[in-house]
Amino acid sequence: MQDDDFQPDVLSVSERLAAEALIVDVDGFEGPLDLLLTLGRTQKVDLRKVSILGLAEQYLAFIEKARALRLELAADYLVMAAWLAFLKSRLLLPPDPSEEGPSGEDLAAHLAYQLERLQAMRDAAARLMGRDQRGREFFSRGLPEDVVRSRHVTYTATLMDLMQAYARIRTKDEFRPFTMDRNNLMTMEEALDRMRGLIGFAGEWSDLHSWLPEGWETDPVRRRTATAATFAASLQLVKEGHLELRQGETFAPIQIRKKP
Amino acid sequence: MADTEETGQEQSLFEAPPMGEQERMVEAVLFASADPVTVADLTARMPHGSDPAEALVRLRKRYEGRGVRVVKVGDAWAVRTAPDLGFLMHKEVVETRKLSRAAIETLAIIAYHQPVTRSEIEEIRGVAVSRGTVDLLIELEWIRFGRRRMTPGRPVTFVVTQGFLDHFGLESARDLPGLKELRAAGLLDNRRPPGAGLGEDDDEDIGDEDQEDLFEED
Amino acid sequence: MADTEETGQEQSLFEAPPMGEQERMVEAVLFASADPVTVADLTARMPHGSDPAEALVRLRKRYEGRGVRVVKVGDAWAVRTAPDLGFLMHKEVVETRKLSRAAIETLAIIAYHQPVTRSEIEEIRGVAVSRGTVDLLIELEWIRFGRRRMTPGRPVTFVVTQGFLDHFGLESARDLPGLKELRAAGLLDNRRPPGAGLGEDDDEDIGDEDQEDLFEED
Repeated sequence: MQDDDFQPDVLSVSERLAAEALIVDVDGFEGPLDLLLTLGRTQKVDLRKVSILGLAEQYLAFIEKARALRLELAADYLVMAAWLAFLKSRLLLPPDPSEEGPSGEDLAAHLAYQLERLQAMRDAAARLMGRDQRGREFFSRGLPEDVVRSRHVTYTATLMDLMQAYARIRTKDEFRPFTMDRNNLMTMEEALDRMRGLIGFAGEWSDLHSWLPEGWETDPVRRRTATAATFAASLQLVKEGHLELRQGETFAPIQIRKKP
Repeated sequence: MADTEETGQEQSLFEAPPMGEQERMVEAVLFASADPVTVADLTARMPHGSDPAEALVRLRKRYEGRGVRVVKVGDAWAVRTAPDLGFLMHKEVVETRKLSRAAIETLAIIAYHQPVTRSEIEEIRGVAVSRGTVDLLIELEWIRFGRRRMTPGRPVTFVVTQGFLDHFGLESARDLPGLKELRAAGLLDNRRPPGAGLGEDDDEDIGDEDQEDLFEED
Repeated sequence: MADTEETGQEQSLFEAPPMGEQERMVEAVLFASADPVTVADLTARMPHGSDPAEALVRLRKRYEGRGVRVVKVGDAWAVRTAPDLGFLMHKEVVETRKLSRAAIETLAIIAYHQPVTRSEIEEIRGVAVSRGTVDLLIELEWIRFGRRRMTPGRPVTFVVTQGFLDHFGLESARDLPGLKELRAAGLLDNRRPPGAGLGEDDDEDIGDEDQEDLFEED
């Protein structure tokens, strides 16, 4: 950009043009970090020595201008602006010993690190893409020799095929009525609905097991789930004051009756 | 690149590249071409003043007795495996077919849910699993029988094999990405029936316009 | 009984082919294949007792300075044309769509930081990894899923593939340009923002360990 330092207050013509170019370019930035990196480069120093305070001011000035020009800014730009304003105040004010958390210097150092790391990765990416590439600078055998045809058949599938197949099945699943899996499962809600309808007939003490729904008493899996659901439902009904529950001793049969 | 370009252009004004260099060029072109290459084609590609016919004679001599040879095919030239080594190519020659949808789905369910019984696979897929599908996957050595399930009937279970992990470049079946990750990677078609319930995926509303960003026009 | 005995003897008595012959075999197999071939694959295809690793060393030397070269790609080997002759090959160049900046940066971050999670990539780039970027890189077979990170949520990680190494002419991920300098400068550390939760530090440790695995082994 230009040689002298970026000064948000007194702008030369060229500086103002540069700043406007930046602002017009706002869509070209990949988020606040990218913008900060670009601003950092205008300071014309090694990224390690970049002035984070100066950078924060440049960024805030940028945001102000963008707002003045009524440019739509994504939320993360505003979040960054708020954070940089906070950082700026921390860097300017003497440290408050009673305050918790990392110091302004720590935060600034980390931001500088992030910028340097992003720049390093961009340079690395450029170097990578600048390498000789297969199919561009060097080539593999143009006519691989898959000689002798044997009737041997193999099947192939890629990891993508596999994952897509699984995703396909699972998305289908998401729309399936959940109860289809529950042939052998009774929920407490189901038992409760059933008990509420039957409760009027429970004038005398009767064994809880006699309250299991028909068809659920023989199969062990179904009996277990029905027993648990019915028991839980009767506890709920006791809590609601509709039912009484008793048991002679540990492991003795549990009996219920309608609360008189 | 810059070097050769310079060499190429400069040479064309003055003299052809040295024969050794021409030999290298012919060697590279014959190797990379999908079809046999004629002398005329070589002349057109190589720097002005080159003598590909002579380079071919030398290259052919150089490859005498080697594992590959420079051979004439009609009026063109190509690199071919030495005939006595044809037996080495045997392994390369297998007909590959894509796995059927039923097979890949069954395989995916086994990979994600192993150990899993046949009836569990059927429950997840919603259709019966044919015998041939399981047989094929076993024959490919991608699945094998696991321990029997300790439930009535003691059904056998299926698990994936080391061969499966090798084929799909996985360290372990647990490294397979979950649903959320599949969705995040864009592998999951998000089209839903209208009015379908809200799932765990509502955070993934990154628009499709991002896709456009992937390629720049050049 | 006598038969098996004989087979056993035959195996041990049968001498491996002379090294010159083994070199021819390796040459033939590498030339025939478009993709890199592993030493294990060579061993399986060559006669019992062969030493393809040694044959490869010799073959590589033989092709030094020629129009094609024997190159190492991860734990496999391939024949590739010399890069300085690329100018002869415009006929072979397949025009590929230009990758976006986002895709290129994501690829570089995965290569230099592998194994790396999606959220780490986002931390470095400062923006969300768009859907489709990862998808595209997987489709190009330049990246794949690596081991899950042993941190809460067990996020999947991404690593680069042999196809990536092949495409960019790298012997291994350790040969990435500038890797040592970047590491020495601390730019490949998984440094967390100051004041970040303690739990994240474990993450860092494991990440580094994995990275050692990937880069240091020989």
